Amino acid sequence: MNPTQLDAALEAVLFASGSPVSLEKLSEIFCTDKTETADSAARVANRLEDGGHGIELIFVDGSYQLCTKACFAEHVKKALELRKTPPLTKASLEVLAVVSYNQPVTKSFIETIRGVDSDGIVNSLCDKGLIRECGHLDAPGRPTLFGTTESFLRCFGLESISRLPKIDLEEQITLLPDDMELTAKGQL
Amino acid sequence: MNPTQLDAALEAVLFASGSPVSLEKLSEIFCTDKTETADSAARVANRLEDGGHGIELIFVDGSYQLCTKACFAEHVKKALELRKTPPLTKASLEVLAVVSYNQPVTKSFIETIRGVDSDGIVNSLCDKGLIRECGHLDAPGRPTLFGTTESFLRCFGLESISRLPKIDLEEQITLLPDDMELTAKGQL
Amino acid sequence: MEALNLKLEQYEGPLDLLLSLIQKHKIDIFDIPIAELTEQYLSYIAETESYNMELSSDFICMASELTYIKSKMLLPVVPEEDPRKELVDALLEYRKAKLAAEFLQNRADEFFDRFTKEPDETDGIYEKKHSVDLLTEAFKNLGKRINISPENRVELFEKLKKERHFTVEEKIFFTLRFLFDESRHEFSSLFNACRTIGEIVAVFLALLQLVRSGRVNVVREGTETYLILIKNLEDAG
Repeated sequence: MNPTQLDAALEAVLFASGSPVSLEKLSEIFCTDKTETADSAARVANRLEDGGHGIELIFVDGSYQLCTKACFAEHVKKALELRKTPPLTKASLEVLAVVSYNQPVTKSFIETIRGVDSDGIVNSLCDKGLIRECGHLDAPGRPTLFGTTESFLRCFGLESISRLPKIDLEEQITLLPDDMELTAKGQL
Repeated sequence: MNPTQLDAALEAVLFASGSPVSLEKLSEIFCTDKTETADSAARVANRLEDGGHGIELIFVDGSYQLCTKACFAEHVKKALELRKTPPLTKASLEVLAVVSYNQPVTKSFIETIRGVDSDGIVNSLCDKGLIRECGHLDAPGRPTLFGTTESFLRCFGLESISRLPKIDLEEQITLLPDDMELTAKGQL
Repeated sequence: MEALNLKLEQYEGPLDLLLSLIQKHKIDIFDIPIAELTEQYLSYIAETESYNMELSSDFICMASELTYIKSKMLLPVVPEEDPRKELVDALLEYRKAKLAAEFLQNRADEFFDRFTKEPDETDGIYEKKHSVDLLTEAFKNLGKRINISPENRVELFEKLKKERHFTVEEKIFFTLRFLFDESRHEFSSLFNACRTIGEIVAVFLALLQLVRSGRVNVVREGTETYLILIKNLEDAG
């Protein structure tokens, strides 16, 4: 391989790896000596420094890695969030409804109300930061209790849990008074 | 953002996302109109074509994605410690052909065309992410329907399913016209 | 007839084999001399079998189908539809698939080995905005469900919350105290003070632990069972 090909191959390998790759391993992959590999990495790093590139090559702890330039963090975050957050499913909303109206609740309470296993959904809502563990029920097995988070309030434009619309058993929803709705909107 | 910054940001976002990002999403992230975004993608794609780069920008099914150039596959596989992936078998290619040209299709349709049991191959292509379940046929037994994935398009260098050439029975494959370039460059 | 130096493994199935035979003998697919083709097909099958190679049922199936078509062609009455039509259609469809597969093979050679990258990790906090109606709506739907299944009432859980619970540990102390005088106690008397099934279970589990650790001896005399506390551990057994 000539230097240009080596540079390109190195870029390809670092890209596909995602995580850091050591100088040794790179040299092994390309059958080059370490100086050659390091030189190639330096050339690639140099070229990526150009303002038209959004990624850079960093050297940490004897390993090379490609990563996005810090100045694009905001765009990257936006992109990953858009990707990572498909809208909440009907099942997730149900669990959120149970948790928000009855908190703190255990998983088995949620399952009793919903009539279906809700383990996966509870975990995924925890990962999403919409609910969190908030203690243990003083009962056999000391089951974990779950409650909603501040992110949850932000997400649904609520100032506090007490602002959740009241629901009576006739399945009528008492609507938010107009002024309260405005407050909620103000949170958006 | 000026065009250079936009190019860099686009590269960063596509790098971080890994998976394809649609033109719409990119425009939303950068607050640009679609033409601007497409122009930027075309510039990035163009620049990455340079022999010194190991990655390329491709346009698949309305979305952009960064991937390594095929010519560095050997090195990448070594880095990822992938066993030499066996090339697709004749049988796999036949199943892919039937699915891609007739999707969505059921297993029994595939078997009718091929004249042999294709269960194992269908499953292994699902595992490879080249085809996927995409619903059920509204018929007795509600058999599963299969279609191709975005990975399929990428792996076969197709911008979309509509780019599959017509096949006539004179055994001539209508080749893709040259202008149907399959990288994002075609978007210019 | 020309020797068939064809190997089974190279064929995906009977249709593949038939297409090869058709190609090899430059047969017009739209006017297949079915008797000839059947003969060739069968001799191929026979040859494969003579090598003791296993034939998939698909190949056998096709053999019988070909024979059937052949016999139909021999009938003096002209059938309404060409008996070969179905086979020809299948062969044409399969040939299309093969051509498409060839195309895909060429594309794969060029494009298959492009690798993508895993998405970068994010903290994953959900930040989309929703109307609170979505929640009330979901709750409303659940409300219906609760009414449908009254046995799944919330009270069921409330009871669990209010009821007193007994641990095995506390019941171990209870049992030791109960047997402290080292005299014989009737087995059932240990449970006299128990108010709930849960408490009985806790006491029984405590007793099992004490017996296992050699602190309590269970003595059986006639129909009666007694419990005795062992103070000196060496007496256990």
